[in-house]
Amino acid sequence: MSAASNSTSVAMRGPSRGSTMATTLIAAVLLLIAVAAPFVLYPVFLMKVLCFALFACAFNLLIGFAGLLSFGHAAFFGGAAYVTAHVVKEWGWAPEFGLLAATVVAAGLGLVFGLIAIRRQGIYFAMITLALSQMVFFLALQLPFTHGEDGIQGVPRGTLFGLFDLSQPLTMYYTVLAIFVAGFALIWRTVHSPFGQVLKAIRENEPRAVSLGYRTDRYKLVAFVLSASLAGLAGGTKALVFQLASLTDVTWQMSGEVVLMTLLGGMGTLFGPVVGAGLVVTLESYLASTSLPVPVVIGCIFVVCVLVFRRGIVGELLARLPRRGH
Amino acid sequence: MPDGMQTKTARTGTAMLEIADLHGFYGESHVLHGVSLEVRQGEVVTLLGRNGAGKTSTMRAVMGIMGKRTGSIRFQGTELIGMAQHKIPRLGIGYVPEERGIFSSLSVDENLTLPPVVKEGGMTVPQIHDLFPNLKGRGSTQGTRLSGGEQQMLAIARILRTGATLILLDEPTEGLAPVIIEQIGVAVRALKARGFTIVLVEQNFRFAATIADRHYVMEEGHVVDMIPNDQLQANMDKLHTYLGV
Amino acid sequence: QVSDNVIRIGVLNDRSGIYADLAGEGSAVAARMAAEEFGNKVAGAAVEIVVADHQNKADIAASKAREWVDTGGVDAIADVPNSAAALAVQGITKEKKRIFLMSGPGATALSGAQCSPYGFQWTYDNYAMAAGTGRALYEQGKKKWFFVTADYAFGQSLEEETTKMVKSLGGTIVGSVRHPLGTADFSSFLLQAQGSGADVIGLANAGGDTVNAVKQAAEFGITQSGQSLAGLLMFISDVNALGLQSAQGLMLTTGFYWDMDDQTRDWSKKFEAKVGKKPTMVQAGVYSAVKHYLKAVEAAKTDDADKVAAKMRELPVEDMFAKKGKIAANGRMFHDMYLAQVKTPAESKGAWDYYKIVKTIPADTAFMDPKQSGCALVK
Amino acid sequence: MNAAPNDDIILEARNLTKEFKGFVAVKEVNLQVRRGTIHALIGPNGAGKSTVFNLLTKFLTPTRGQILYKGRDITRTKPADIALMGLVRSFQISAVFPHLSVLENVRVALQRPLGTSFHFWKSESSLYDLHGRAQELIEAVNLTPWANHTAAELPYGRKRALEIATTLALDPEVMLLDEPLAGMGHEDIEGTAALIKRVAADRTVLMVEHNLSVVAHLSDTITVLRRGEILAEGPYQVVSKNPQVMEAYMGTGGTGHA
Amino acid sequence: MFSLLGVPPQVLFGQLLLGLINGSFYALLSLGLAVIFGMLNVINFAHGALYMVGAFVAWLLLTYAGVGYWGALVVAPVVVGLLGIVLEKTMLSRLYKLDHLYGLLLTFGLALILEGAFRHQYGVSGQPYPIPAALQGGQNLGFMFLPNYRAWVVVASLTVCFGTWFAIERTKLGAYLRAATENPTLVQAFGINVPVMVSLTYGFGVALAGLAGVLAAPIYQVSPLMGTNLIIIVFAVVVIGGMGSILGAIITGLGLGLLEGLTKVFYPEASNIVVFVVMAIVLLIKPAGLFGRER
Ligand SMILES: Nc1ncnc2c1ncn2[C@@H]1O[C@H](COP(=O)(O)OP(=O)(O)OP(=O)(O)O)[C@@H](O)[C@H]1O
Ligand SMILES: Nc1ncnc2c1ncn2[C@@H]1O[C@H](COP(=O)(O)OP(=O)(O)OP(=O)(O)O)[C@@H](O)[C@H]1O
Ligand SMILES: [Mg+2]
Ligand SMILES: [Mg+2]
Repeated sequence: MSAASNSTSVAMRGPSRGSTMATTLIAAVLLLIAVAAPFVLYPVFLMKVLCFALFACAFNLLIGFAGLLSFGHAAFFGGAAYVTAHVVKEWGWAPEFGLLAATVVAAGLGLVFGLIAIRRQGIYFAMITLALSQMVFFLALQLPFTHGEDGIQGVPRGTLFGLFDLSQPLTMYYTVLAIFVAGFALIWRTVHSPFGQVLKAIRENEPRAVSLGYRTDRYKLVAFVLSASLAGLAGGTKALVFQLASLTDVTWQMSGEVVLMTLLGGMGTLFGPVVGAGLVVTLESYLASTSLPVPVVIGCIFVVCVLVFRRGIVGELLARLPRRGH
Repeated sequence: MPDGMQTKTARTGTAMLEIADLHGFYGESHVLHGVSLEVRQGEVVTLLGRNGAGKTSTMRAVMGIMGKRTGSIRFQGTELIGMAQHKIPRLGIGYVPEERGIFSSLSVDENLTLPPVVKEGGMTVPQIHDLFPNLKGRGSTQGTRLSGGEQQMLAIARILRTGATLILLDEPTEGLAPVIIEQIGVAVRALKARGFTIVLVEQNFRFAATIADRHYVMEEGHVVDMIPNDQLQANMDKLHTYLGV
Repeated sequence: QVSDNVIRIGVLNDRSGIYADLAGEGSAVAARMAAEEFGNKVAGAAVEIVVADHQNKADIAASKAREWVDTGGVDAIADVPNSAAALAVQGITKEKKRIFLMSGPGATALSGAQCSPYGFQWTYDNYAMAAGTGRALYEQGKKKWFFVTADYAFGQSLEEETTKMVKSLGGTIVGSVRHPLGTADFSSFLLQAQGSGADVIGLANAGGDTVNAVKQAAEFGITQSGQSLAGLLMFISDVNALGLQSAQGLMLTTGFYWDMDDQTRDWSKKFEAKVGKKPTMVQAGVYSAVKHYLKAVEAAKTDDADKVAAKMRELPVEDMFAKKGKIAANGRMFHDMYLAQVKTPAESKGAWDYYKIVKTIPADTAFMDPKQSGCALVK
Repeated sequence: MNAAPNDDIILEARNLTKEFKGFVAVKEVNLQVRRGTIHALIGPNGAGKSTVFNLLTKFLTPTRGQILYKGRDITRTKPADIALMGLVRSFQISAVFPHLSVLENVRVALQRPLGTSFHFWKSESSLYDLHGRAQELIEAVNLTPWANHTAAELPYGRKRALEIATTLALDPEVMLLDEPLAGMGHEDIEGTAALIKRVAADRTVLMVEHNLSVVAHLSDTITVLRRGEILAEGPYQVVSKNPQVMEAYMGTGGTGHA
Repeated sequence: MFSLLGVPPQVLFGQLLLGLINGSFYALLSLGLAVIFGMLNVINFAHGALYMVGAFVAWLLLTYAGVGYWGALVVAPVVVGLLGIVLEKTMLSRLYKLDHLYGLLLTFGLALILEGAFRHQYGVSGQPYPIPAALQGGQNLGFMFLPNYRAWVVVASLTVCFGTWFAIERTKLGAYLRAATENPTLVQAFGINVPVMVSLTYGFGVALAGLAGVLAAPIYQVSPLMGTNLIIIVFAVVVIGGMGSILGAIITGLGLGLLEGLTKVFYPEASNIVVFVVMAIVLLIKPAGLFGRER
């Protein structure tokens, strides 16, 4: 039993019910800011942040609420980007179907990964997902349709539902925002659903959940597939935004990056991954024009987070807020 | 009772363990509030008290495996507070933790021989097998595959091997069948006869009464009473109130 | 006539990853050297060089390029090794009408199917490296080839181009083996190559893969046994990394070598003083491309991309990098390439004395005929 | 023992045997638990009680033999599934969900029969209907003042109580308790024993326990195991007089638990 | 001449031999990883980076101190081991009480830093490292040319592997280490200086990586990226062997080297994937790995 409780302590408690109101309020304010943002900030940058934020949120669903660290989420993100890019560019599908295809393929991939990996926990799970995603990487590299290191380029953004011309930056932006909000809402709902409750229980004490009659593997599998699908949706969206799909997004370094985003923002908090993604993307684009070696800086942040800052930014903030309830 | 145990030169009467005004903390929480007690060479002393009274914490404080400690713990005159953790057992103190601490990645034999011998005069493996026949022939079984009671026996046995002169036993009878409890009682008396000094935490004071010289009663992190065993009957009512029976 | 009165050139490349040695900071230095030759001023406007690290990620390259164009007032983007990144930038510069001076990327699509009126592929391309080497070696009498190919689009196309060339000349391919990207141990493949009886083992891979393959070929005594090793995409930085002991005898094609004439030696010395290494062809190419671009701006007296691009095509390229170079309709800059053989340690007279130039490959045979490139700009 | 009418037997083991690499921990055990009784399993250490218990709750697979629950063969059924059939176990070490509140702990068990446990699109508020029942259960184990505390904050004895409440939430027909009193202080033992007695009123309980006085007080039938085999079976008064049992288990008396 | 699936037997022997050589690298690296995992419960993501550091230390010694291969073979592992001890003392040791995942994340960060720093300092193309004079040349085995250096690598790494296995499985040391992983406080209470022991173990584990780095230097380029991809394969090896199993790591390392060698002959495109495929299959059949114990 000590092993079970060990492997769960990574995940932190979500906000208590008492703070749900506050969360709603914060969400509304953030949404307003997001709507106004493209008039102040560079839309492509914002879209990138949103894509990664959704990716990180999807990842967080797994680590933060099911206690499973996947070190292979890049496979879903990057794999789905290829799918969208391919069906939209080569088969001429409409963008909404491109995204749907990405989500479905990622879900399928998630199911396969899940069936293999879900039987182990903790680091075992992390290593297995890592190895499996590495397999996807080699496939992406070697299959002809991905065009090797060139990637799939010049993906047309197309017209959403035949109505919205996505080549307009603002239209694209609001589409991405809508996708993000929908994805985020789904995660929120999941976390606060009957399913989410069982998930938390499993994270807390798996043998006990079994003895209560829950087939825990299935719950974990559903969570995994859900997380993979949303990661896929994020990847597909990114392919549309940048009009390309490339190997970068399937490398294991990308899996590491999403861990960093989540860790930095705060695992197991709803907004943490969003903040983390925003910070990491900003940092990367800032570092691009300096002479600092990017990996070293990222590595240092990792180390600092793990050593002294485990709750992440949002987690720290929540912990400092006066505790209410009880 | 096992034979062949070397007789120690028992100088009953000198102070073996002296604890004075011991305070102990787990992180922020202050759990020991000035424990003071004394154990003389060759004595068997029990710590009684309700759940959470601080019995285990006192033992952990002696072993140095507790966050912060203040006050004084002297073993044969040597101050233990401030001493490196791994040096304390080497002075000749053996500890049997309440959760038994059998290692699942080790076989029974490996568990048995794990603690280094710190003094001469410890029991040999055959003597241990005589004392706890359940352990015989199970040497290659994975430690935690033993039944709960067998694990308890193993936990005690491995300390007897080390030759430690002061043995701290935390709830040695928990989860044991009455016959085995009796057997442990016999073993404790035998150890005492050989000059070992024993401190034990017990919930089961009927058992404690059969082996101990004195009883310290703890409540909320300090010692509230000391009852010599021969006065136990007379103090039964008091004890019942302490223990909430 | 120059927008915001500054000519801003963005050097966008890999500054920390696998292309950092062949491009990286050296490319930025080369661009600055070019600007300095104009006193950092053309057509009355100041010339400014900005740099960024695309970290080998196409999306970072794309967003940086967009940001530069949209908010940074950048008129031209230079270098961009890594063809995924370059293709992404090509799309943006085409849409936003900015000059793109490619020295780093080798994908032929950049002056082929994905060509742009504003995109100029300057230094080399995979066709030139592959077909050029194939032809040159054939002419040296090496007719039987075996390929060790990195198993992805890039490696396959190198193999394909070389094969086409060798076959068209009458040579034969005796075998090939595909290895995954990032293979550390090549002994197994080399053994197969050794057993094949080929004259040349063509390494259709790049970077670390090529370096490891060459190194292990030396270990297994392949070159000593009479077979030639040809690196289909190798840079002087790779040879430097290998050391002559391992690299000796290797054949490769290059667009530039520092020790060709006084001009190259002179420029390379200046470069080395700043960077601490001799320039690679990519870095020298950045210098040449930026210089030509500035010349065109000076001549056109504007930074308007259409006019500058027209001027660039009109003016001959004439500098220490390219003699009598000219730009074809597809954006390919035609200049002579060279077949080089790596010297033995005994032949080498000192640091960076690495190549024997075996043969000059004339510009028109070195590069693909623009008509066959698939570029829509070629009528 | 006389063969009882069949529908009276809710849980039955036939010739149950478990071997561990040549070591026979449980040998040909035939055990019948009658509906509505409290059945205790005692025996010296290493007798095989926990192993029998784990076999019955499917956390181990028998080497040979058969387990019948309400006449159905459940020898190969998965642990989660037997819980669904109404056979629920507790753990020797307290098993709560430490970071959920007491209420949520109980609710997790209550929500299972709703059949919405996979519904990730449904609101948590769909579970609020269960609060009434949860409060009742919490009340039943005297945890009402703690209802909104996280389980980790509870003292040991309360955790055991919570565990029992959670188990009861499933409304099991048979409860299997593994040393439910181990490690408890005197003050908690009595309370918990009373609680077991209370909840056993309309269900069947099978427990492993060393605390003889509690066993004597609670159980209708006692099975004594020794070296993997059944040594004796019957009510306490009978079993405790059995000389073999005295020799193997109770000893000469006097030092047993209070 | 008869042949096997179109491959003459001589060639096959050659390839198997090469596979064994590669396998011995995998074995050495996964052994270090398994020691660290088995004893500390830390997945040492920095293992690949420390392997690289080992190779670099050898190169630096040669270039700046004139210390040759044989000296480096001793000095580099010691340097890497000391570096490991410092990392363990200052960082890893704070994480043991937490979830094991934090160890993985910390070492992931460390790997990024180490690789990034070397990349920044020395570029990515790598540095040449010559084969020591005594081991140059090779033997013609008839079916293949076996460079002396490769033969040496096999002998050296197998010796180290089995020596380590013996020391850990057959001596008291292993029991201490395993016990300390489970319950360090208690082992400490038996009078064993656990923190020092743990530091030394980590130091030893990474010293093995450093040693592998020195052995690799003359074959592969001494490059900051040399450990990056290798480490993932080694992870897979350790998972297949059963995490924490010392013997499992050694045997699986060798076995997969052979398997990979065969794949390179029959279906080279898949030679990088084959390890992962095997992993997936093994996990489906035996979730704890071939030699692993279910925990
Ligand atoms: N690791 C810990 N961290 C924080 N508090 C602790 C820790 N261990 C024990 N405590 C607290 O210290 C107090 C004394 O506990 P201790 O274990 O010494 O009691 P005890 O008398 O041995 O009780 P028991 O009979 O249950 O074993 C209790 O209030 C307990 O909750
Ligand atoms: N997985 C296993 N491998 C080997 N032996 C085992 C295993 N599990 C149990 N045993 C052995 O089977 C016997 C019965 O063990 P069990 O745990 O059932 O005893 P128990 O009656 O519960 O004893 P206790 O009262 O001490 O808990 C013991 O001798 C034990 O060592
Ligand atoms: Mg205690
Ligand atoms: Mg038991």
